[in-house]
Amino acid sequence: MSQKTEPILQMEAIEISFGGLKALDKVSLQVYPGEIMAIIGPNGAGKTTLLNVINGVYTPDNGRIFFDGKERPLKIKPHHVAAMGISRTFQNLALFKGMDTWSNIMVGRTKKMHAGFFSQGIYWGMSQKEEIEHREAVEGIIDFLEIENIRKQPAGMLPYGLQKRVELGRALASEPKLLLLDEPMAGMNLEEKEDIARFILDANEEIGYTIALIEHDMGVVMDICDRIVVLDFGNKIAEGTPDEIKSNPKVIKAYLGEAEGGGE
Amino acid sequence: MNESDKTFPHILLDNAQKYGDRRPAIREKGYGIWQSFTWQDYLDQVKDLALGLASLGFQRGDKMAIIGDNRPHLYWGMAASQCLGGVPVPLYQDAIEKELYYILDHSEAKFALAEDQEQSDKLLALKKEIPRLEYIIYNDPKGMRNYDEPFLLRYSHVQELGRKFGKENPDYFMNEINKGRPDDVAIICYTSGTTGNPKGVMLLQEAVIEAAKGFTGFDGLTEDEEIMAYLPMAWIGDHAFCYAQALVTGYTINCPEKTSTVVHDTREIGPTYVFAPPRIWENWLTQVMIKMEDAAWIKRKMFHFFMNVAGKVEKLRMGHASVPVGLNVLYQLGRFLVYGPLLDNLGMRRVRVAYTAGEAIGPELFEFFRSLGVNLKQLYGMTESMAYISLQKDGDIDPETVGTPAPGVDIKITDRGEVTYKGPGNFAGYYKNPEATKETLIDGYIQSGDAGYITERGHLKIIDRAKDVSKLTNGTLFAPKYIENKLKFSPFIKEAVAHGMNMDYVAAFIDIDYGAVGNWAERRHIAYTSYTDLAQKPEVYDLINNEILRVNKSLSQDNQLKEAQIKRFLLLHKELDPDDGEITRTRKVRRGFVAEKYGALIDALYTSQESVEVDATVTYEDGRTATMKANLKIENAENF
Amino acid sequence: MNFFFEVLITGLLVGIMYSLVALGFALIYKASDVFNFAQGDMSLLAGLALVGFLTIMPLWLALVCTIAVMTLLAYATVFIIFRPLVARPPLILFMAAIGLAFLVQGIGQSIWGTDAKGLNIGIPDNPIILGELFLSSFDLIFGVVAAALVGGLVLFFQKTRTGRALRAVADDHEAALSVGIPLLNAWAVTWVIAGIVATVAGIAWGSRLGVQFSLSLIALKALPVLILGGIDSIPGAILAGLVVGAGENLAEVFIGPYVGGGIQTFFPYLMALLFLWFRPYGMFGKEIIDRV
Amino acid sequence: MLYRECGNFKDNYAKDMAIFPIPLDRWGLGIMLVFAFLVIPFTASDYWLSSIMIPFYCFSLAALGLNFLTGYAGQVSLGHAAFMAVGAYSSLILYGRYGIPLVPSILGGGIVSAIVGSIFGIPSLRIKGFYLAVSTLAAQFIIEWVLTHWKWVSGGVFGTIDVPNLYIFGALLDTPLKKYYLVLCIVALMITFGKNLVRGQLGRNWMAIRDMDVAAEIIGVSLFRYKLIAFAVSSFYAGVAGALITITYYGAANIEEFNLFLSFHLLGMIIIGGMGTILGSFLGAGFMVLLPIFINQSMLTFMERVPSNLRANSEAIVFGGLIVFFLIVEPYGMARLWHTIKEKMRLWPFPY
Repeated sequence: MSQKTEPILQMEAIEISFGGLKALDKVSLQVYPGEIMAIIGPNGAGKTTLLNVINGVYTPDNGRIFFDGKERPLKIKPHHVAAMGISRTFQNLALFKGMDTWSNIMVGRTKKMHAGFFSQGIYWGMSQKEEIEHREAVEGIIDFLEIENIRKQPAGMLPYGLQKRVELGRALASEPKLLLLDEPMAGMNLEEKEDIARFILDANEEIGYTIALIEHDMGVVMDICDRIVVLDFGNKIAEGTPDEIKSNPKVIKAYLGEAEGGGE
Repeated sequence: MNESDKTFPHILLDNAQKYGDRRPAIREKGYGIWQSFTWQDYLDQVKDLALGLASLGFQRGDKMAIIGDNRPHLYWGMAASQCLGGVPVPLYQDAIEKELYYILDHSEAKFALAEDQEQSDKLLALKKEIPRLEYIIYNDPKGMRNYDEPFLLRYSHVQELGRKFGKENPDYFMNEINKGRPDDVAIICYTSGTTGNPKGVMLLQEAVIEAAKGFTGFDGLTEDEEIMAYLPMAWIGDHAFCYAQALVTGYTINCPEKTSTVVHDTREIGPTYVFAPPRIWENWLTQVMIKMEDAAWIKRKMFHFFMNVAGKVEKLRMGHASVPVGLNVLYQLGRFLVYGPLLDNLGMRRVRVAYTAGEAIGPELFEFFRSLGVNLKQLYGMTESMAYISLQKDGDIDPETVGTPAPGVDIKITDRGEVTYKGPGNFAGYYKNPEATKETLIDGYIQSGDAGYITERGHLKIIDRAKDVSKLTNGTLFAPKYIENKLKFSPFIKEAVAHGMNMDYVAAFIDIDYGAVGNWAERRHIAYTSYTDLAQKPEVYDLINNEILRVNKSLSQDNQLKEAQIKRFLLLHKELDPDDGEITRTRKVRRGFVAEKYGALIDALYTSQESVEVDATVTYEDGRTATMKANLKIENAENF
Repeated sequence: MNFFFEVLITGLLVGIMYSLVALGFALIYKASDVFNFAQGDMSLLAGLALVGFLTIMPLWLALVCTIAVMTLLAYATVFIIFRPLVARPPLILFMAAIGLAFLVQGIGQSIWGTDAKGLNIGIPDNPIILGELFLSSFDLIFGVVAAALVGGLVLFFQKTRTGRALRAVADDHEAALSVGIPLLNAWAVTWVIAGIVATVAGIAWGSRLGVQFSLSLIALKALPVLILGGIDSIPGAILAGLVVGAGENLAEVFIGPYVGGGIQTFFPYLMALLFLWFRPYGMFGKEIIDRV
Repeated sequence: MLYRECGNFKDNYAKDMAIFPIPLDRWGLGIMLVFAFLVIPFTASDYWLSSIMIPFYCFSLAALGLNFLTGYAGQVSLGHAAFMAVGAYSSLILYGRYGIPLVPSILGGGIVSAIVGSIFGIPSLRIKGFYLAVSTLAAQFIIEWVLTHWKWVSGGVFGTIDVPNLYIFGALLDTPLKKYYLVLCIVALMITFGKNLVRGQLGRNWMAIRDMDVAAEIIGVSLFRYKLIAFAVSSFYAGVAGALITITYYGAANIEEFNLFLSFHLLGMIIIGGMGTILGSFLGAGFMVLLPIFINQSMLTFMERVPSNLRANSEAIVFGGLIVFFLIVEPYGMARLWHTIKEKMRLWPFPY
């Protein structure tokens, strides 16, 4: 977490509205290389919208986005964003259910595979070499996430927690410069949460990934994140280290109503 | 160099020269495929590691503790320490800190080789109390990035050091190997023993090599064998089969990916040579039975029909009688429909030789696998003999005995009926324990502690531990283990403890097999919350009672033992657990301990009480303890 | 200019028929997410049944019996085919509807025969002269009937309890379930209504072209209408029907001669495709925002 | 039961990723190939060769094409028969009018079809589901219209081109046997090619789009590119199939053979055979080719007194009924049934 370095992702005054409703109102934020940053906020605060803007799923009405030192057009195809080096997991399970685990992860490497159409059709030369090469990389991820025993099982049949893990694997497979995780621990039990937290930390510390994540479990967020950005009703209300956030009156106020209602 | 002067490092050099990169020495399932290491790889790995150890100050005679699941790197660690004239001391990977402490301290290990973070953590926790332990080397770096202890080194880093050291000292490796003598200690294996502290069995290079040669010559093993390395490395059996014999014969060992994938990985490899203690064979049988119970009605019928056929055929074969044509036709059909596919699923279709050892095996269990067509044989061995005492010859199989003395072994039965033996694999003594050595090794003969006799066919028959064999008050011979093994043939019974020494009748504790009985209960819609709850269900008692009837019936056919039928039994509220000291890590019942701990239960078995309350302490995996209260039913079983 | 209006009005009157068929699609789609490819075959079945019944009974009874057949079909379809398919992907439901189309057509023709039959329920087909325009009385009458049916349906959905319940189901299956509306029954009622709509369409087209296999193809005419209107929009279906009817008639007459004729078969599709490019969800269809 | 997998281990990825990693499957395939290349040609009658086997292979190929698009990439097409027609007409134009050799003409027909297919696939980038289905229906009508109304296409006679004498490498392709081999060779090669495509990155990207298109695009799969490739490959296969069946079976390119109902039948083939599997294309095509024959035979032999109406419509009823049946009971079709049987055999005698 070195604030002095250039941010890998910089968003300036992003605005987007749906049907007159402002989902994001002049939100600016930076993600620095090598950090784990959390985006938190009550439901409907615009967290997922923010990720969708980063991914190019939504085109913001206003603002500027810089990635990896270059300005990026606001309207952009999501797969071009992926090619720039941003990868992502989803709030609701978004695995390719009809494919097995390793194929799912393999799809994550699609931007790195270049064998031509005919080469693939005859499965000779470059295509075979490439398949094997990337299979090796995928096996590395399978080993990293400890999902060896489900390697060849259809993803749709896996229990929820494992599906989330495979999804993380799929995102890691592209070796992204920035990894976006949308509620990676939603709906998990304590043990599964601990596992995922460990993988996130390992990915950050051992492999050196930059990670921005949305998460509701404050305990986990405070434990593993270097920096936190708080959104409320489409506005950024706070930003800082976990300790700063904990004592920020605005954050406490935004969360108080929720906390009394039993959280999310 | 003279054959008989060779040590394992020499044999490794020979293999590397003979097979080079042409034959795999070790495979390890990893990253989805079987990563293969040739004999040349084996040597290179060992060399780099050995030189690395040398650069860290490993001296001749130093001990290196080795702990972890079966991994090529750990086998290489054994070879590397032997290259430097050191002694590997393998440890059980599931041992708790207290046990590890004793062995690490007693063996004076200077180096420790750990598989991964889990094992390293255990060693690190003990490091403060064992200052003699200088370096801990770990193989799998996962999760180790935040460890900055200077004495904690990564395996590949040590090899790096070794390559550098090798460049500076090009002859060092060969010189050290050539300093090796056949009477060097090759390994110290700690036996868990059913009483007292573990004892360090010192085995010399020549003993280990000769025993291995004895084995491979006996069964005509070749370099083409495939074997699974999945049993604890600290167990003498694994050392004999996956290290010693593999080096001597040049065959390939295969390390499964994880403990949980052994079954699957075994099926892939299809080993030709299998070695397992009875409890593993039992597990396999239980798996077969559970799955068949879930099969469709017609498949189940077919299975039982053909198993019946196979049983008949096997009885005839064992008695060297000819099989009638009709039965043979059925057997061949069964081979296509049942035995073949079953063995294929178990990964045993290619098995040429299979051994069971470490414990007596129930005859029914033994015959089950033989009748399927597995060449399963019994061998009798001990750590003190490099697992080499007696073996069953092909075509001379008797389920009740452990075969004839192995080549070069002399067996004598003492007046008290104890088996003693002298053979090439005999040990050199217990490490730092001359008294125990003196007690065990008398005139070159090892006192086995087992009661047994030689049958008229010349086979050795083991009855039980000598100290356990006793009589009932009516004078009937009481051999608890014999009865227990019969009980354990049932897929529903995991462990059993028979009582009867100087008593009027035989009574038993039964440990149900949680998996098998749980499955059985679920299919009958019997709800249960825990092991204890399940064990106390009346339906489960009925189930087990049936199994006991079967055993009683079988006992009633033996003139010597028919008075020793089980009269009363109870189902224990917990599984006997090595962590609680009730059984050893090799799952032998520690009778004295059990008798003491469950005295009240035993007493109740010899009254007419219908139940007994128990107040038991259990140790959790993290070391915490808790007390539970349970009311255990006692039931009577019919005798024949 | 008069000629133009004649063509236009003829087109519009045909268009009302399209609207009718498209309405059947839209109703079922809205209620059960099924893109009912069998809508045309239902019209065929209704026509076949009516012709069959007319040979042995008076018109009113034949109509009652025909509607009974359609009701039976609706219930059988919902409870035999679509009940096991609840919650399957829309693509699967669509394919099931294709299967249903073959079934309905095969069964209908097995019972009442494959040969073309005339259908005359006594509606005169005389030329009517309105000012300087020549129109068919038959077309006009059916135009009025169709318009009345459409109006009736709108009232039914707006004003009656059942209608409102059906709309609730259409809007949110789960919410409807939670307030106690049995989903499958609601579907079945919708299918019955679609069956009645199909019957009217079947009579209209059958009287004109004869009751025969090609009647089932009017469904294909209705598809571009649906696209233009938006699959799930009832007003869209009505409006688009008119646009398509008028458009194809005008195109055939004014453009056809220059390109070789016969463009009526695909001109509506071309219109729909062009339109789709600019509005992927039709005139009134709901835009679906991809949520991830 | 028959499977013997013990000892079949892989020590490198090339072996692990082979097309048929299980030895018995390789044997099975070998036997099938021997059957197709050596046994059938010399035992089957000319009627069987030309009226059953050839259409079976051609429809398999067309169904496979549709399967790429629908079963793998998840895009429906109701205009696939028209793409077959494009292949048929254009290959005959290439061969008959421009004198291009036979095999290149056939492939050329496929390429023209692929281009046309891609054009009609463009809407798939904007629209989904039924909207897309309807727009492919437009392809069917527009292509039908073009082929019947543009004189240039048929060279005078509306909508029909007769197949001239066919020469391949100078030899006259006259007997059913020779035609059988031509079809079989092309089909076998294209099936292999297709199998490799679907088990590689292209196939994975298609399935990703099918299963969750938004996620696929965010992960890096270009929907534009892969949907268009799906349309192109799919139409190419359909086009070649159309060309082959025309020159070896129909004898003339006639739009009537490629009407909307064939499009539905192709869809039915992959539903009944199995969506998203190569095998399913064969099973479905085989089923659809044999079904009418089977129905006719059984009606004639067993049920003399079946009403003629029912006889005429039984095919539609059985076809429609089976589509519904498979969708309800086994949405992945006969191929999945086969797969289930295979898995049972592998586990035999265990249930799991």
